[in-house]
Amino acid sequence: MGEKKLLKGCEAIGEAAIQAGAKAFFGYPITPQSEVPEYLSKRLPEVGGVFLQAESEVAASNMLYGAAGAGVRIFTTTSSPGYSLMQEAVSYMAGSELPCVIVNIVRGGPGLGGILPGQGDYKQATRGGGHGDYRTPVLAPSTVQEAADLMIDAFDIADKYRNPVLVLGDGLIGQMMEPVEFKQRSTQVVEKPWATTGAKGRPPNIVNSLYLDAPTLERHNIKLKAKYDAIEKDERRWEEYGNTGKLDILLVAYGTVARVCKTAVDEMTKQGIRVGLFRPISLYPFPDAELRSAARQAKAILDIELSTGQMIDDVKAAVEGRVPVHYYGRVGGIVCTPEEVAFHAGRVIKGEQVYTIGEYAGLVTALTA
Amino acid sequence: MGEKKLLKGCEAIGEAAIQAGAKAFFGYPITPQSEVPEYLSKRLPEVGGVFLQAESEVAASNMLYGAAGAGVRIFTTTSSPGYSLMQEAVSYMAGSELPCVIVNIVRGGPGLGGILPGQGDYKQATRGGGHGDYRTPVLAPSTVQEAADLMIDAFDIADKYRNPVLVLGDGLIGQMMEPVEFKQRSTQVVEKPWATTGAKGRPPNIVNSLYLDAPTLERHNIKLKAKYDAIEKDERRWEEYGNTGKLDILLVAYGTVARVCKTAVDEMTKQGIRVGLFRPISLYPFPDAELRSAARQAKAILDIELSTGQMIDDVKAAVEGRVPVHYYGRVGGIVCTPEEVAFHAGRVIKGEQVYTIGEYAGLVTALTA
Amino acid sequence: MELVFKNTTGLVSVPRHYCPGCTHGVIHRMVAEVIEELGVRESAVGISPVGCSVIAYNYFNCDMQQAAHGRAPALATGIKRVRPDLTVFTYQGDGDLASIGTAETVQAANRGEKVTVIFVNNAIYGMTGGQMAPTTMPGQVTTTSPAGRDVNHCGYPIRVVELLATLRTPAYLVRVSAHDEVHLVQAKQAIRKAFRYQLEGRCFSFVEVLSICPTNWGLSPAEASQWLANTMIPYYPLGEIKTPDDGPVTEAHHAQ
Amino acid sequence: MELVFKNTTGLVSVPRHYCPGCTHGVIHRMVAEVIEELGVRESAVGISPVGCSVIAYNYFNCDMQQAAHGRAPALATGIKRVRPDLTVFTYQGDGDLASIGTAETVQAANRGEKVTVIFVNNAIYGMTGGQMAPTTMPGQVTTTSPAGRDVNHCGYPIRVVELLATLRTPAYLVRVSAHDEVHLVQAKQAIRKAFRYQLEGRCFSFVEVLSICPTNWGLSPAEASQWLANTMIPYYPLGEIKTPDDGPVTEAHHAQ
Amino acid sequence: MPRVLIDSVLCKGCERCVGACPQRILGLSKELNAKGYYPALVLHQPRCIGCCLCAITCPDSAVQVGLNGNQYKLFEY
Amino acid sequence: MPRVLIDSVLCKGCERCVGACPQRILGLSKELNAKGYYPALVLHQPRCIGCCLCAITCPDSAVQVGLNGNQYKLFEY
Amino acid sequence: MLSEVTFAGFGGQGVMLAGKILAHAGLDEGHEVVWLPSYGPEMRGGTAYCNVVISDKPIGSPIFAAPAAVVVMNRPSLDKFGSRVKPGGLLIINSSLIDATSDRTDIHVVRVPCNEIAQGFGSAKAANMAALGAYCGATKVVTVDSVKALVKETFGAKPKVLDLNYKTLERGWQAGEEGLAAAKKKIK
Amino acid sequence: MLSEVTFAGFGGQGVMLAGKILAHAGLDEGHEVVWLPSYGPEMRGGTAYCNVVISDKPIGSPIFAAPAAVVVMNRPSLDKFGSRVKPGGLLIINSSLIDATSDRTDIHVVRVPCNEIAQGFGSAKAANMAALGAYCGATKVVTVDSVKALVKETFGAKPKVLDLNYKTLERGWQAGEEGLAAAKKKIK
Ligand SMILES: Cc1ncc(C[n+]2csc(CCOP(=O)(O)OP(=O)(O)O)c2C)c(N)n1
Ligand SMILES: Cc1ncc(C[n+]2csc(CCOP(=O)(O)OP(=O)(O)O)c2C)c(N)n1
Ligand code: SF4
Ligand code: SF4
Ligand code: SF4
Ligand code: SF4
Ligand code: SF4
Ligand code: SF4
Ligand SMILES: [Mg+2]
Ligand SMILES: [Mg+2]
Repeated sequence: MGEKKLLKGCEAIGEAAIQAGAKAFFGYPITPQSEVPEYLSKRLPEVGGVFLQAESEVAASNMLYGAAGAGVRIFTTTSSPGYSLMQEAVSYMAGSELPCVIVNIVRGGPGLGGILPGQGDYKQATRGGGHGDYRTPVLAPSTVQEAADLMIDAFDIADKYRNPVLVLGDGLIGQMMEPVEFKQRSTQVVEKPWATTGAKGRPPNIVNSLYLDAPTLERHNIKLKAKYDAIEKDERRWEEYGNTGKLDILLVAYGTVARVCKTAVDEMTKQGIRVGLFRPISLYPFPDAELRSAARQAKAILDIELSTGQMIDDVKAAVEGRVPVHYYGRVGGIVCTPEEVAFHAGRVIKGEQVYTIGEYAGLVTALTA
Repeated sequence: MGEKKLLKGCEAIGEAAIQAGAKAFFGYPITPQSEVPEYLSKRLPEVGGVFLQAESEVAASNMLYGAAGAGVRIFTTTSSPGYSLMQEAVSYMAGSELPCVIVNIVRGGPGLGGILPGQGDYKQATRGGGHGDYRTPVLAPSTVQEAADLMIDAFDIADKYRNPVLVLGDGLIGQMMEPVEFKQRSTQVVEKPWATTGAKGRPPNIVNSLYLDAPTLERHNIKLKAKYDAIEKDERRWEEYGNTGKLDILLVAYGTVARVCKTAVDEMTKQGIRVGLFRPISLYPFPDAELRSAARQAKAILDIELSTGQMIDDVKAAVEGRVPVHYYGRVGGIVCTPEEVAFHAGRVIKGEQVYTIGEYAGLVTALTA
Repeated sequence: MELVFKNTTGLVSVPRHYCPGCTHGVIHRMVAEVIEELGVRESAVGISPVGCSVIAYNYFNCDMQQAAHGRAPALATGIKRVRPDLTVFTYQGDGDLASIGTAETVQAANRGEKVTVIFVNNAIYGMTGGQMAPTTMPGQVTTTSPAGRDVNHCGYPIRVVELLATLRTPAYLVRVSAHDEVHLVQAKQAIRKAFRYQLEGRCFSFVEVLSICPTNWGLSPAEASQWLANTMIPYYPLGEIKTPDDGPVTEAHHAQ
Repeated sequence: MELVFKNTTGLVSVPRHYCPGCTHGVIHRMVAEVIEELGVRESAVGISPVGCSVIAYNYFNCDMQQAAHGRAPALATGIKRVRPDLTVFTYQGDGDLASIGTAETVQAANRGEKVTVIFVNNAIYGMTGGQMAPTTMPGQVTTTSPAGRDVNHCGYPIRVVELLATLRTPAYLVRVSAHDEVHLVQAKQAIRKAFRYQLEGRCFSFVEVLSICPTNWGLSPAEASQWLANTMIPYYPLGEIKTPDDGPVTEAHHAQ
Repeated sequence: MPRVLIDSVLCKGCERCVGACPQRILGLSKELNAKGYYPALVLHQPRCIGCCLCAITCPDSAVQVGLNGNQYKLFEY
Repeated sequence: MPRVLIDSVLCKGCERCVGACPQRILGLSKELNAKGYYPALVLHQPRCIGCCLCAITCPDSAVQVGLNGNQYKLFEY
Repeated sequence: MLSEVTFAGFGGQGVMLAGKILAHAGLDEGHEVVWLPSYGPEMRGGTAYCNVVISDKPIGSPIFAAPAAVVVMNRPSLDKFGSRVKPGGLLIINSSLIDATSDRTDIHVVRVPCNEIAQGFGSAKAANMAALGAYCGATKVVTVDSVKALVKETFGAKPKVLDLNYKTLERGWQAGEEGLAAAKKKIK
Repeated sequence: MLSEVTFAGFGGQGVMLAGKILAHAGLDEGHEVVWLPSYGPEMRGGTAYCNVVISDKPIGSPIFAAPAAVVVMNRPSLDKFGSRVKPGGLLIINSSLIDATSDRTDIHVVRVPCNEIAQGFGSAKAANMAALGAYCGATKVVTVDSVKALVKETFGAKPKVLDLNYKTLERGWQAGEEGLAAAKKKIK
């Protein structure tokens, strides 16, 4: 405690969950997050916890349902295709109001895609890839330390709202080693009188998402909606970096890309450019009011993603057309460099059209040939 | 052909697929779409096709992958939880550029929810519930005849773009009987030189979504993005109903709710209210420019959904803040009535706050008690 | 007057929604009786499936979870692994357990989860209106096999107990029938034994109960019982197929 | 000079990415040789799994599809049902087939899909870096069983061929080994027979091939072969476990 | 003396008890109950041997069996 | 006379062929190939009996066997 | 709008079929029609119902808060739907199984002993035809010939059953016609 | 920024470990550090590499288009990374396995016979320590004591191996120091 250890993101995530009081891990190997189950298969038995490798992500997510329903802090980690297989269970957990934490170390997609970093699961994460009217808070760390911290927060948020919470990283966050400090944090111990722990001295508890009677289901949906409204009000997180006040350009990026942008901001500032970075930490709820106010004095926004443009819809909705929003991104596992970001930001400042990914990489020619 | 038959929506959907040249059906029973497999288990063998009940929606969607890869027109039908289980396969099919048609007869959610009509899967359908940067065109019929027509179009669109296409209905569309006419339609026969039909006289074909090399995957993603751009340009569909020109209010609704709204429009028009309905038929691509122009002369918009508000984001983005957008909806399987729509539209016109679902049903009190 | 057969407190006393004669109700009662008799109602967590028994959570008088279609054994695993002190059982239909839930069933059995699975095999998808199940009999007409199940088209019915019996992990695997009173007496013993094995922490226990679905079979309850006896039992032999005491569990093949 | 052993045209002649000594390569070659020998290369569609052999589509010189993890038998079903004239095979690892793909494997076998499954059992998840598989041996150290597989924690290795052999639907089920030259000669015959059964439209055919993973076992190829022979074969007996000619397929139990 | 108590509100008239009774002393009422079923009746209570098979076989927990005095335990349930 | 042809570019030096050869006439080169492996070599070609076991056992299709003249077929592969 | 009706009863009482025949008849006479069933598990044991709309314009909503007409075949259906009938609307009650009646004075209530009528011609199973007949007789939304043609299509293979259904339909028709006339007098 | 380096080589050549030790040493000396490996199947057979950044400010991107320094242990790594070194940067080549060299004149190229050094002390397996030593010797980004402490933590249990690694490290250090001095003269 208090000591800085050099840990891989995956290990830090596993350790943080233990620090947050997670009692067990059910999960399935997939690159680039297999180091989490590997770490925990050693570590959990040491602290009296349970490590169990599930037969699939479908099973793992339903084991989570069972364990969460039994009232313990529980989590799993996976990567993109694995998270797609969890959609039914996530919808069930949201419907049954079960708290749990799921980490998606996003890779390139769609399909089997690739294993390098990506941010193409943004919409799936923030809109709910499963069926029905539900939402899951999404936290996106951009350092290993923050991954550890947000893991602990994720458990608290999950318990507070009785809802699954998603932590969204990528291969860089998962594989990178950085110094991590586990501050002695009092994680809230939440009473769970609704949990299925045996009907001793009380009427039976039922964990369920089925409501065949329409008015009853409607009431349930309204209750869930009220919860999401509360989350949207109270759980926004963001960081501002670099210059504030009048800006030539405001960069908006999250997770891995935000790190890259910080270096770019430093470099550009040295060159006398008035540039800042707005980094959403909670992707749902999206800190839209905060972005709007940060953008007030910016001439333009450059949204940078490792996707063909998913968060940009939220950015545009946030600034309500008051500032022009440009987009630049790389995909397929390529992480843009600080130089690249500065180059494209420079074009925006000069009023030039931002290159599309394809143009920049000189790819369009190859494709149309 | 040409004759009008009274058919259940589910039967019409099955029959239309056959008319479109679908050779087989792989699917799994789930209310309220089980009549599709039931109908096809009789009908497909009659026309030399194959009906096979899969062991699950996971298997069904992957059977689709195999059959689509082999170059035949193929489809399945399911309902909300089943569609969640298909997310991995849909992402794979988008990644491997395989054409197929999937019908989701949406029910109440999240989780097991209920079996009555719902529209809570709008985001999942239009944003891609699976991982990675992909999209699927989504068509939403509001009559049985239209369900049949759109099924045929869906196959054409799928083949044209080599992409899965979604048809979104609900229990009402699926269970209702209406007269249907199967017009002799020349469905395009598309050559599929990429299909795995045996490497006879040509090099082997590979159906695949894995690209371990980042620049290659990036090129692939750019190619997919170009396809979605083309779809957004060319595949918008919508209907305008009722009055045009200066409007006191413009209703926006799709699918089942749009039918209800038509009746409401008729009633309100009788009462001298200048009211129109804008009905998106393609939910992705969303007909945003068309809605923007339809809304130009409207004082307000009322978005009506069987969800706590999902399409409304698209409506807002479309009108870009030029017209106030209000929302009203019912959930849990309750379908709002024409009277109810007229009542809430009336409040908007009078400048009164639209009731929330909860308020309207007198529910909020019950919940906070 | 003393009640020699009285309604178990293991069930909530509300009318159940099952069709007249449907043996789901009998099986509920037997499971609840065993839970009561073994004194574990207050430590029990049951898991209802998706199927006609989906709302079993309203009937069992103990804590209950409702699982996604086929995933009850995964839920059971999740619960039992974090709370080994609880008595965990699943209650599943044949579509749920033997079709969509194949992987969860096989793998939970193979891991030797210390839970009890009650498997209600009525050779059909009851709730959704009588579609073919993997357990549907050859020739049996269902709404998705209108000409009768054709074994050349989709194979023979799956015998789940026999399938699981090939796994080397110790288990209690038994098949009983709920179609008539005599078989019910045997069924009850099997269910009791299954829960006992769990309570002793011995092994995974699994009770397949052949059950009737008069509604979707299109037969009266009496005819349905006859059909079960004549058609299903010859194909699905009754009895204990495996007990944890079977064969010496040698450690011969340990690696390295 | 005539080549008495020459590289099959069933494989594309490019270097393969497998680790030195990994028997995936040998198994590829045998399958490709059989496809060539039976003259079906131009009607063949192979399906690669997710696992070390994921890019088998770059090696087999026939049409190929790449499946989601565990779903290859579903793809095979989709292809074969709409194009019965094609020769369809899957190539899958043990994590792929015996863990996440359990349901697809069991159900495709039970439906009697007329396809051939090549099941490469190396007792480990190779591609992802050596995690435990359902087929991992008791006591075997892996990255997710650092103290060795504990059968009390997660059960015994699954014997897939024996599991499938309980299904009544006719099938060809055989286990062979790729660890040395003598066993390879037998393996080749089994693979040939499996494809023949498919071509004759007889049944589902399934060849389990025991395979080495020197990298993740932490052994040299020679040591790995020894370990396979000494540890795996006693637990995974070789031979034909079931052929479609086994037992009379009576229609006794047809219902109604 | 055994006494069979049938709850005619819960009973769905499936006749499983009727078939199960070794004494053949159960039958159905001619009156519909509230749910629209003809519930089971004890036709000849005195011949009842208290075996409980009717109760065991009832899916709807509509049958209970009472006893005054002693009774041979006929089988282990 | 049989003749064993080893493709030293494809070979990964796994020594499976070395172990498989009943004549024990295969070994590894002392020179790394381009991929960084010590490829297999035929140490004593004349003793080769053309059994092809080396080729059969090679995972990387690095071995082919040629023949001048006739050869007893030793087994069915 | 020509007609907007809910048929409700136990599963097994044939309300779905009655509604379908009505919708078919409407289609055969050249109108727009929609038939919408209740579905899913609620059908098991509970009440089943269907809505039929016949119109000369494209049909908007087939769901009605207040239907113009309701035909109830059993008591739970009366309880559920009786109060919903639109003022001035029609409520047909199967008096064979329902002792209760509606105390509403703003609608036309017609009591028809459907089971008895059908039983009189041979089997109470045809009670749904009496109900269908009563509705059509009261409203004249379709002709008796159209309905008969469809009854023939449905039961044509079994002459005895066909006859039973024909006769029950006709008697129901008459009861509907007369009943509405009487009710109209009452309401005025 | 104190240091930004890529270590690259075959899987098995210990480049990951070399990078980790460097990062650890940076942390022990109170700096911010990041270690980022290449991962996944590309490691199998292909080249493995890791990036290490040591800085006095929070570290932005650990991915560099043009690293300030690269240490290559085999030929494919030289081919892949040699051209990317930032002008004015440092390229250390394991001359034991790489005959080729870089023809760039805008960077400092230092050739160190890593395998031979290690072999000289008992086993070529410790070649990564020669490389690590060379990099640290040339850049002085961390002290030899910090590195040695970590080498001890890693190999402490086996005194003979520890000794081998110590000695190899030191000789590499010296080679790095001298090599860079020589290279600087060349470049001027
Ligand atoms: C993912 C998913 N797929 C399908 C369904 C629809 N469904 C509900 S119950 C059921 C079958 C139940 O049959 P069985 O398990 O045999 O139970 P029974 O009703 O016969 O007792 C199905 C397919 C669902 N709810 N969820
Ligand atoms: C849905 C999903 N889950 C997990 C993975 C990660 N994954 C890739 S390969 C693999 C295991 C492969 O092991 P096996 O099937 O035994 O093949 P081998 O590599 O041993 O040949 C896993 C878990 C994935 N790609 N997709
Ligand atoms: S449908 Fe079948 S299984 Fe379901 S309650 Fe009715 S009889 Fe029982
Ligand atoms: S990791 Fe194992 S299975 Fe994969 S290629 Fe290497 S040796 Fe073969
Ligand atoms: S207790 Fe036995 S004898 Fe008496 S009524 Fe019941 S079944 Fe018949
Ligand atoms: S078994 Fe029960 S429900 Fe059936 S008739 Fe007898 S008492 Fe009634
Ligand atoms: S052919 Fe036979 S004898 Fe000749 S080298 Fe190969 S294995 Fe040895
Ligand atoms: S078996 Fe093949 S790869 Fe291995 S050493 Fe021999 S020739 Fe080389
Ligand atoms: Mg069933
Ligand atoms: Mg494996």
